[in-house]
Amino acid sequence: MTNGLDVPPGTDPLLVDLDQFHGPLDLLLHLIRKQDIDIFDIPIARITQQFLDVIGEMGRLELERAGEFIEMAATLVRIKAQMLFPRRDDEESDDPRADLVRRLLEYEHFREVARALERAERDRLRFHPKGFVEARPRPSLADAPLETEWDELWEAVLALAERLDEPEPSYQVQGRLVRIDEKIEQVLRMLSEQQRVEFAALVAPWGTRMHAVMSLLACLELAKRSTLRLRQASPFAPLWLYRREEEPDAA
Amino acid sequence: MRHSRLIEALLFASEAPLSPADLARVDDGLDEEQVEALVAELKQEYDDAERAFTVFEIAGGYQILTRPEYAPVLERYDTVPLSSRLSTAALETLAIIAYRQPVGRAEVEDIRGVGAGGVLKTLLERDLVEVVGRGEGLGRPLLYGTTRYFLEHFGFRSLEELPRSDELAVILAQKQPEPDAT
Amino acid sequence: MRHSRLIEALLFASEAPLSPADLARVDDGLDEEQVEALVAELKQEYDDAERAFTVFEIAGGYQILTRPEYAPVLERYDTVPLSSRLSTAALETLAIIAYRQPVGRAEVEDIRGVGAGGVLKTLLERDLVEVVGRGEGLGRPLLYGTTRYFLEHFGFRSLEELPRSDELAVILAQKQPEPDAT
Repeated sequence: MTNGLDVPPGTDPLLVDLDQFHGPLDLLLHLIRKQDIDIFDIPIARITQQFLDVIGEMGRLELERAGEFIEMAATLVRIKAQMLFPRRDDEESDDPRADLVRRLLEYEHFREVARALERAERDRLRFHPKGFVEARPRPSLADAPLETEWDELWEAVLALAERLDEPEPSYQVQGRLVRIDEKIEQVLRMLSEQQRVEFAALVAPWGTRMHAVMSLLACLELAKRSTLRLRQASPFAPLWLYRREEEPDAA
Repeated sequence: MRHSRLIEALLFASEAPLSPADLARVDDGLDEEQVEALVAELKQEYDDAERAFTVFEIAGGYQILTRPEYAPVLERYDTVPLSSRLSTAALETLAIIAYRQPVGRAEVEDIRGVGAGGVLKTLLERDLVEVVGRGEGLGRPLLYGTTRYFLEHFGFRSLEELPRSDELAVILAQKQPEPDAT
Repeated sequence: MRHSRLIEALLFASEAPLSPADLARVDDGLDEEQVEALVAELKQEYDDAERAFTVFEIAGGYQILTRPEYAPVLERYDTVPLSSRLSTAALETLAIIAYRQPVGRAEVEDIRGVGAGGVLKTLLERDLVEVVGRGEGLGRPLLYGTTRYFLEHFGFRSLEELPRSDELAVILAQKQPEPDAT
């Protein structure tokens, strides 16, 4: 065998029709999975050579697609070069293959999802809608502007409060456990909508000490993960949370 | 599969009327006369059950269509402006979500004492509420909160500005009923 | 006219699923909960009579469709319209948009490792995805999300029904910021 692969004839992973691949990641995954290679320990020299061999055959590919494959080839060659430098044992995270592995796994996952969608589509097509329908405009709520005003909603709130009025109403929020991951989600959500959020705004809807404490813990956790930055101009001044990438002086 | 149901499926899913000859092709054991009898039977079933649709003979073939008396309703429906006001059910559900977010459907239903599926869909479609996370427990229920559009529409800058008063204590304090409490 | 028959007429004459809110518009005296009960009743009638079609819940609404066991027969008739199926490139792109929405073209291209312009155009034209906003950063890129028709096409009741797998948790977790290694 010219390519030096120890696979039986007839299953040569290089005997592929490039047109059946939906991009360089698809092709790489094919080479890895067909040869039962451990994706976390890719023999990068061998895979690079195989990849180059395959795209060497791709004269008939149109230019745009060729570019995508060549870009991946360049990445592989660069990783291969980096692998030649000795690494210190304690630097696991510096494996030059790490990013490629992440991309491959991510792509493989979505390829699986796409297959599941394909099955769902096939199943759905077994249900047939009415063949003949007269043309009718499709109604949609989005076409009607919402006219409900706040006082209507407020009335509903008050009516609800009255209806729920128990003999011994409790004037404290109680019973509901406050979880730090809920708070983290809340902070992330608010920061996805606004560039900065005042800490007080996080706590205000609930206004209890437990919520305040858990919100603060959530912020500290996110600050540690470098997702946000906390800023307070002076002690007792309002505390602001900034989305990390929005920080003007961030590197 | 019963012949009559094969014919029903074909009449329903076809975009054009089907002649007795077309329909008879569905099974070797069928001839046109049998098809005509089966179609008549189908029509009788629709008429007996007072379905809103029935079988019509059009251009030498059969087709299932809504009865003519529904035409004005269907036409009016297309021109009726969509309701631009929230129903009472929607208002109450929105109130609970606004003040208790993040909150799951089960909790909303417990408070109102009725199902909230349809109302939640309307509020989601209206972009007044959104899924903000998943709760703990069986099936990790979706948790709902109000949207930025909710604040915009009702003129608040943040949830903080929602009015609060002693009367609301109950809404705010209502404990989530324990699943095992009887 | 009975409410149940008005709803039947609407469902029968509609080419897309109708939500409880859509259906409730047909009569002032109807609310969404009543609509849901009436639709359930209608479905029961179809099931009891073993009709070839029944009411299905799809994309947040209801639609009358033939039962799947009739598909092989229906597909033999050229009067029954056939929907075309999506290409692998389109399915992969949709998979990414469905899970990552709102998501920009650059992220889609990064994950698939190929250009997404042509596929996105097709998906937009077929009303499977839509522009849902603009991202931060250079050029404020367009962000895409799936449409209600996306749910219809795949027969999902809501996005919650998207296929899930154990790996998904891993992949989604990676989108979160990495915790400090220290």
